[in-house]
Amino acid sequence: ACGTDDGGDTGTDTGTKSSAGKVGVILPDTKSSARWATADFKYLTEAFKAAGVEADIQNAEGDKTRFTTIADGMIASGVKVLVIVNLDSGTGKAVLEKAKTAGIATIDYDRLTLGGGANYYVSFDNTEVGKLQGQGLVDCLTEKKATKPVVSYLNGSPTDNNATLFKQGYDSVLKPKFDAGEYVKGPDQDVPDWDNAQGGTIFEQQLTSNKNIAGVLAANDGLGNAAIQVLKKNKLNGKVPVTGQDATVQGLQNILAGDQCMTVYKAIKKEADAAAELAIALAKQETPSTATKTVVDPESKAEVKSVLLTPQSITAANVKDVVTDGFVTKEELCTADFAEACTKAGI
Amino acid sequence: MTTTTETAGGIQVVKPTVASHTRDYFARIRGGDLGTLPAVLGLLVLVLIFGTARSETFLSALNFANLFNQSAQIVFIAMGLVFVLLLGEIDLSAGFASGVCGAVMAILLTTHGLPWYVAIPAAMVTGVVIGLVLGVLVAKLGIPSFVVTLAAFLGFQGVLLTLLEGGKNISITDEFVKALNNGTLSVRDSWLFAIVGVGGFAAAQLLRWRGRVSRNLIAEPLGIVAARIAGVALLAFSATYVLTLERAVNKAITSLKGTPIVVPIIVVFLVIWTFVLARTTYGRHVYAVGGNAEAARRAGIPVDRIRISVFVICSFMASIGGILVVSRQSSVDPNTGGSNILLYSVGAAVIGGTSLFGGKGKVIYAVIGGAVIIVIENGMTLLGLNSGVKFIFTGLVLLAAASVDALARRRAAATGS
Amino acid sequence: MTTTTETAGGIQVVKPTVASHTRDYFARIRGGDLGTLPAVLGLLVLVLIFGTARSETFLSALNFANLFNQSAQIVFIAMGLVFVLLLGEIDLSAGFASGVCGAVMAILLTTHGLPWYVAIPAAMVTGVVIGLVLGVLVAKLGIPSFVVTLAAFLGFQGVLLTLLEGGKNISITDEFVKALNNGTLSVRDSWLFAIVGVGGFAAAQLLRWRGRVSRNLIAEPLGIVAARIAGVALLAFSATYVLTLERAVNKAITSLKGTPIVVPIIVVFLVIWTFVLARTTYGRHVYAVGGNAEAARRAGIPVDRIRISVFVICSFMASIGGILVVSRQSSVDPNTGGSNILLYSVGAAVIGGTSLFGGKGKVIYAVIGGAVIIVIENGMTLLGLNSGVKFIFTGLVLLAAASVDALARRRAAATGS
Amino acid sequence: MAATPLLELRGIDKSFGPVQVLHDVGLSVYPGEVTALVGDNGAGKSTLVKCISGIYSIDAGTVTFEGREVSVHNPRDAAALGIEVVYQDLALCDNLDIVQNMFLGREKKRGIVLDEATMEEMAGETLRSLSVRTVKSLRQLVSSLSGGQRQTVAIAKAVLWNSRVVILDEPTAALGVAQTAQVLELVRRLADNGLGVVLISHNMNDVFAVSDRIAALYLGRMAAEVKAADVTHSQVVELITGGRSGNLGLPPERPSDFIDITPGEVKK
Amino acid sequence: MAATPLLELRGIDKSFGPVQVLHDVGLSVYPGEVTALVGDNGAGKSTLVKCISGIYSIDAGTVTFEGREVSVHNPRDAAALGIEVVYQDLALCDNLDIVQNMFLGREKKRGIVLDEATMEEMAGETLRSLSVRTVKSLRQLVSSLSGGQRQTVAIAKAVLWNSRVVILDEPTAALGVAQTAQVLELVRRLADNGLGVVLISHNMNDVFAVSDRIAALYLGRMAAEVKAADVTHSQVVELITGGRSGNLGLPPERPSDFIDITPGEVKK
Ligand SMILES: Nc1ncnc2c1ncn2[C@@H]1O[C@H](COP(=O)(O)OP(=O)(O)OP(=O)(O)O)[C@@H](O)[C@H]1O
Ligand SMILES: Nc1ncnc2c1ncn2[C@@H]1O[C@H](COP(=O)(O)OP(=O)(O)OP(=O)(O)O)[C@@H](O)[C@H]1O
Ligand SMILES: O[C@@H]1[C@@H](O)[C@H](O)OC[C@H]1O
Ligand SMILES: [Mg+2]
Ligand SMILES: [Mg+2]
Repeated sequence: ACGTDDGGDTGTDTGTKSSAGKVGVILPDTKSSARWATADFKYLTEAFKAAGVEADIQNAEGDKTRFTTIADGMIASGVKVLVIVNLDSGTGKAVLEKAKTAGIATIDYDRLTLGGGANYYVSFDNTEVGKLQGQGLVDCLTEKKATKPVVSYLNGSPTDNNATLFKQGYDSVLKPKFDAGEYVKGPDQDVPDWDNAQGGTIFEQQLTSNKNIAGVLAANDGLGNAAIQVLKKNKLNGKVPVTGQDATVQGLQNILAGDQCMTVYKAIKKEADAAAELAIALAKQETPSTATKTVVDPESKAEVKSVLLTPQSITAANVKDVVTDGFVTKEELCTADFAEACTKAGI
Repeated sequence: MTTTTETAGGIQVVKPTVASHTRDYFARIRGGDLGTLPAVLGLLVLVLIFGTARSETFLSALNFANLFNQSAQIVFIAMGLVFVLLLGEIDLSAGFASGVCGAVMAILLTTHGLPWYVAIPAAMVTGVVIGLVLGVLVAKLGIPSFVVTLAAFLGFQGVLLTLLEGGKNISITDEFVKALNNGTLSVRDSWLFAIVGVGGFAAAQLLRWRGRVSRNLIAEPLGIVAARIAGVALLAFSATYVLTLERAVNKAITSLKGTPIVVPIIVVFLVIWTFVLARTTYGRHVYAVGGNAEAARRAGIPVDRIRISVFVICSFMASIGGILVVSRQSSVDPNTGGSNILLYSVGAAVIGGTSLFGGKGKVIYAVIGGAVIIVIENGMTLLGLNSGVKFIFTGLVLLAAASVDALARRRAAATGS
Repeated sequence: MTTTTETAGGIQVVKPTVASHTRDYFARIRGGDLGTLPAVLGLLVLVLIFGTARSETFLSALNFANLFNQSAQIVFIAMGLVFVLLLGEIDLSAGFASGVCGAVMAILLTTHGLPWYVAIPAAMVTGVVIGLVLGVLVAKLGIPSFVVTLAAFLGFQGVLLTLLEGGKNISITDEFVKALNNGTLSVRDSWLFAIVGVGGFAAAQLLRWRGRVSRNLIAEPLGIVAARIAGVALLAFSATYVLTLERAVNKAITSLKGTPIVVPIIVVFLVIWTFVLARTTYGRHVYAVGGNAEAARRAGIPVDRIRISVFVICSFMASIGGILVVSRQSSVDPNTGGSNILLYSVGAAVIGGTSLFGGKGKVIYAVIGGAVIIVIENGMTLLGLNSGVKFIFTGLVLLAAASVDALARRRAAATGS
Repeated sequence: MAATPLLELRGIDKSFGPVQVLHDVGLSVYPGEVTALVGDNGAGKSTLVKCISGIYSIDAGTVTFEGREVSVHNPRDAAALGIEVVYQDLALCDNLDIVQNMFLGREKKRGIVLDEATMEEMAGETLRSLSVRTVKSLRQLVSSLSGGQRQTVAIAKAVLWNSRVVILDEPTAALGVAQTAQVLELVRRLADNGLGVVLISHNMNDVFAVSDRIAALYLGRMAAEVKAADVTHSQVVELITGGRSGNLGLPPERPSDFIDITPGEVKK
Repeated sequence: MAATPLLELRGIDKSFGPVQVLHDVGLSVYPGEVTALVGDNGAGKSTLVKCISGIYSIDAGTVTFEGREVSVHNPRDAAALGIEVVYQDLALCDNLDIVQNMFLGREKKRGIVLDEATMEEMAGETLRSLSVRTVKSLRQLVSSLSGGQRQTVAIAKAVLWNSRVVILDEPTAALGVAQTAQVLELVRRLADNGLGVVLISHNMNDVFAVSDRIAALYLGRMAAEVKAADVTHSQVVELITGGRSGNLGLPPERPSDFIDITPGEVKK
């Protein structure tokens, strides 16, 4: 089972020496989402390899001290471009400053470092992700013709800035409904570290204290699955819509089984390719042309040149898009249990 | 006035009566020899607090049943840790070991499509092998267990990530495995289990009592034995009564009643390990090594082998904890067994009354301590506080529960025993 | 043949010579009395491994300097933990305590715009107060420190979240604070510091030696004292030499040389606490309580007060660790002091040679153990492995470093001392 | 000798949980005298000592020191009164060396710095006076000392201070011939200097050699307090093993809560 | 008596780090005889015992058991040979009760279950034979026992088994008068049953009362091994304190590595 896949290989120094300098990439963790280790790592590695640029891609395992230590090491080993996904803006900023004094170009990947002043920013719009989740839940509830449904929140980690942004997004869709009395606001709790097991217990307690919960806004697929298991125990799966994010195999399977209402697919390959393209240009000391948009850093009010990609809402109707995109393969998704559902979904 | 009786080799002693026995019991309590009493008291206080704050939900049959499923992983890891702690050692890796074993099971079930009767034993064997390696490093190489298991804590985290190909979640669909920590016994089986359990307990108690009386050894008065059996019966039957009430969230959709399947699983292991510690040579030797390793060595006890064995038991129990948590989540992820699982498990054992310095502890302590921890988690979550406040409250409530214990035990120190 | 000398109250002993002293030293080593030697050996092995694998980067002046900044938090928490461990207690909350203190400083600096000379002392006071509360709960209420500090571990996590209003992070801009764990001394000051440091060490050693000789007490031969001073001087001066080399990545943009400011900070605390433990009544009593609390109590030592004090020292040192990590990250967030910080810090103390059972340990052990941990972290990240493999390797390397120690000490057991 | 006792216990009761170990025990210690406290194994001698020195709290009874009723809650209180004890379970810190143990709790200082040199000198002198011949170094850890050496350190530790009452619980149990003689001489010398000395011993020769008074405990009860000159060897042994000897000792009828657990004797 | 010793040590050396504690020590233990091992505090008696029982490894020398050279690496090996030891530092498990301690490592079982009843009976009988009068219950934890009671438990533990050699390191140090008599009687009885017995004691009366041979250690060297009948009390005391007595003992010229650390004596 151990990965002979790309993701599982040791030695990530890719590519042969070329005129381009070395690129360092720091990913945040493996706990918040499977994407960092399975998708981002893979696509970035491939992109740099294809371009023949040497890249050092590491994961900080959610540890800010280690995040800084990795940055120190990359700077010491002479990278020309540093790409980071910050764990929080504070450490991110410290690292960006250090890189800047060492004359290294910087790119914020996926998460914007507030006040950090990176040269470029590549991401999906995280508030938009939240909006899609909120809207997806509304659609499912409408489809179920729910009247005055109680909606509970299973938010992401209180220490993850993205979780805050996601919440802003879905709140912007759902709060008006609560205020209008169309929906009833149920329990609203954070899940420390995005921990799925804890998420399960928290949701079980939400359900115990509010038996009428009719919709669950779960911040990602892992938490969604945790909620679904509790619903299953109470035979409520499929009856209570649950959201998700990341289009993981688990999430997509839950959608195929009818237990999950939707997930948000972030075409990570595009994000990774865009970041790699930018980084390679910078490493070759060229001026990149892809960053056409700008984002205003809310803290420093500075404009950061950006590549912004749009996330896509996935429901049973368009699961196949994810497969077509190559993000998950048919083999991993359509195992024996799901073969029938796959065919039905046209995969 | 008092009746003496000759026993064991002619040492004369007073024959205890129910009255004298009760008197002695309270004298012991006053003297500070409290056993699990303080932890049980702490538990009662907690139930009172949460029961008042959230009476309809916290005290509902549904929530009562949930407690067992929620506590399974911690209780199993804590039961195993009791053995390690009895030797004054520590196993920081037990949490992630349970994750690794759970992942092994999930991978065999899902990726390799093997049946549960292959996957579950494989997970257990993984636990045993892990324990063997840890134990050998500690006992034979003499590296402090804190360091060995810290290294293992890191290493297993990596193994788990690697098994999950960098961070995927693996879902399981096997109904047998899913039932382990989600399913319930039928109402009939629930009562059967309670009756057999209580009957077994009564038989064991009475046989032991008769054995001592017939050998003319000091035995507890029969009244005390009977009272104890009655207490256990009351507890078991009233719990079974509550658990066999209808507790479905939406009674229109489904019916949910019966003792959670995980209850007999916990009880079986509790009984086995209690028996092993109290009634076998091996258990005796574990206490001896924990109390005074040098004395044990001089008595010819194979100290190294005992040391290795407790790590094996600990990792084995962690593997069962892992199987149960994967069952509950129907999936495994890189954080399974991480977060606070380990600290909570050690905390459970310690709150129950196990000493971190070795030599003192029982398996039941882990169950009671685990109950304290889970009741706090469960109750706090029902209150629906925001994260920061919840953490603070959890800390305070834990402290409160522990102070009941500490204050009760303080008398012990004062009277010098 | 041998010259005897009368000393202290007329007990006659052999006057040691350089030769006999060296002979005894090796006999002690063979006998297993190794002090920090194994940890230092482990460190050398690590440097060798990483130095070979990544010679240009790992052995660069820049990386050498980085090591100090990277280790600051762990080393400070570990130094404080040594005191708690000396009593056989534990402080699981030290990591988050450092986070809370760091947050207090950051909030005062940023949110309230106060100057550093208010914010830093406030953080330290916060540490002291935290320690006081923990200590009183342990010593006066008698709750096991594992439970108290587990509760605090949870509670402080909540306090940190609440201070940071549910998950914000607070950046600091104060240049003084940022310099603490980012800045360097000028080249002149670097040398000055080295010279004053070595001079002070030499003076202390020689004064002590003269004191004993003049009282006609057994003293080490002067040659040994001189050798020790020379060793320290060599170490200090060569380190200073490397640290004053130009190490800027891009020399065109900036220049970077000089001893990191954090080095004198570490050295000052190391010296102070070493002095306190070795040369004051208080230190003596800490060892006594850790070695045999009952004996200490019978000797009239205020055991409770000592117990409280070590928690105060521990949390105080954690507060400095917190200040330094906030300085390094220029920000504080809800996870500052979380993750593996605590386990690593305890690991540092234990790897250095501190016993978890109390009575044995020195502050320098924390520094050496901290160096082991950080060299592993630093070296592993330079290897650029992926997460899973990196965790596994980190565990293995930690184990390897610890086995050097264990194998060296094993002789001790064999010869029975 | 002196009319008023330096230390006087009255009606001391002490239980551990359900087990009562001391029943209404009284004891008087006079200045300038050696009082021998004798009794069978498990009679309660060490428990009584620990009650005096504040290690155990007493359940009932009074302690009078120089005529004043005092309450001793911990060993510090006892030390403050000038009561110094050598415990049977020596209670040394194994992780400290000989000098460190001897000065534990009363370290000599110069400013805030420990004055190791002075302590080492004083420790050496005291040990020499106790005929210690075999310690290799005053800086040896007590964990590596022989049984007798440990006992000597414990004794030396207690006599270094100017105290009013010294209590020694079987101080010579592990000592060699010469060392035993020295300690007995020391005991006598302490009394001659006006201190009140309590000596617990199972060795009747030693008891009669140095003591002025003998107090015999029997199953947790004070059987008799007598002048050493007034009794014989065998009378004391009878008091120890049977609680009475002729008209000395406990009354023949046993108290109602008295349980004889002597093995193999007559059963009721 | 018997011509071949049951247990024989030759040329035993033992150092702790730089400190050599035993120098070329020899000792013979004959079946049916009590060999008294005497010596000053710190002479090395307990160290020698621990070398025999495999607690310490020896640096040089041989151990012969029934004429066969054996190597004893740990206490299990010693027990397998039939060597049973009562250590001076009693080494009991404080967290276990009296019965549990007495049967530690050799529990009686029925099937896989401990046979508590049988063990309790046997423990009671053994204790009774040792004049134990004051233990409240055989299920009392040994941590709550008095010094003498603990020592009795340790002795009882060692004599429960059928062994060939019994070594007792100061077994009566903490015992009362009656108990001491019982233990000495036991020692004699063991020897009369054909066992080899080694008794360490500082009490010359006890030594002469029961022993057939006397071996005197002086500063880690075997000063003399003699028949008890051939020497007097005072000769033995001289051997203990000075290493020689008349033509017995160590030669007057001291070995070159010999350092006299006797306090206050002549300095070179
Ligand atoms: N903590 C305790 N709990 C229960 N019983 C105890 C405790 N401490 C002592 N005892 C019992 O109290 C009795 C008296 O013990 P103590 O140590 O005072 O005897 P002693 O006279 O000093 O005997 P010895 O001569 O053997 O030293 C003993 O029977 C002992 O078992
Ligand atoms: N682990 C050790 N390290 C260093 N020295 C030791 C160690 N163990 C014992 N010694 C020394 O060895 C010598 C012999 O000790 P041992 O315990 O054998 O004496 P002993 O003859 O039994 O004395 P006693 O009559 O006091 O019991 C003593 O001087 C002691 O200090
Ligand atoms: O994709 C999500 C990522 O953006 C967030 O930071 O962590 C959780 C993930 O699910
Ligand atoms: Mg006593
Ligand atoms: Mg000895």
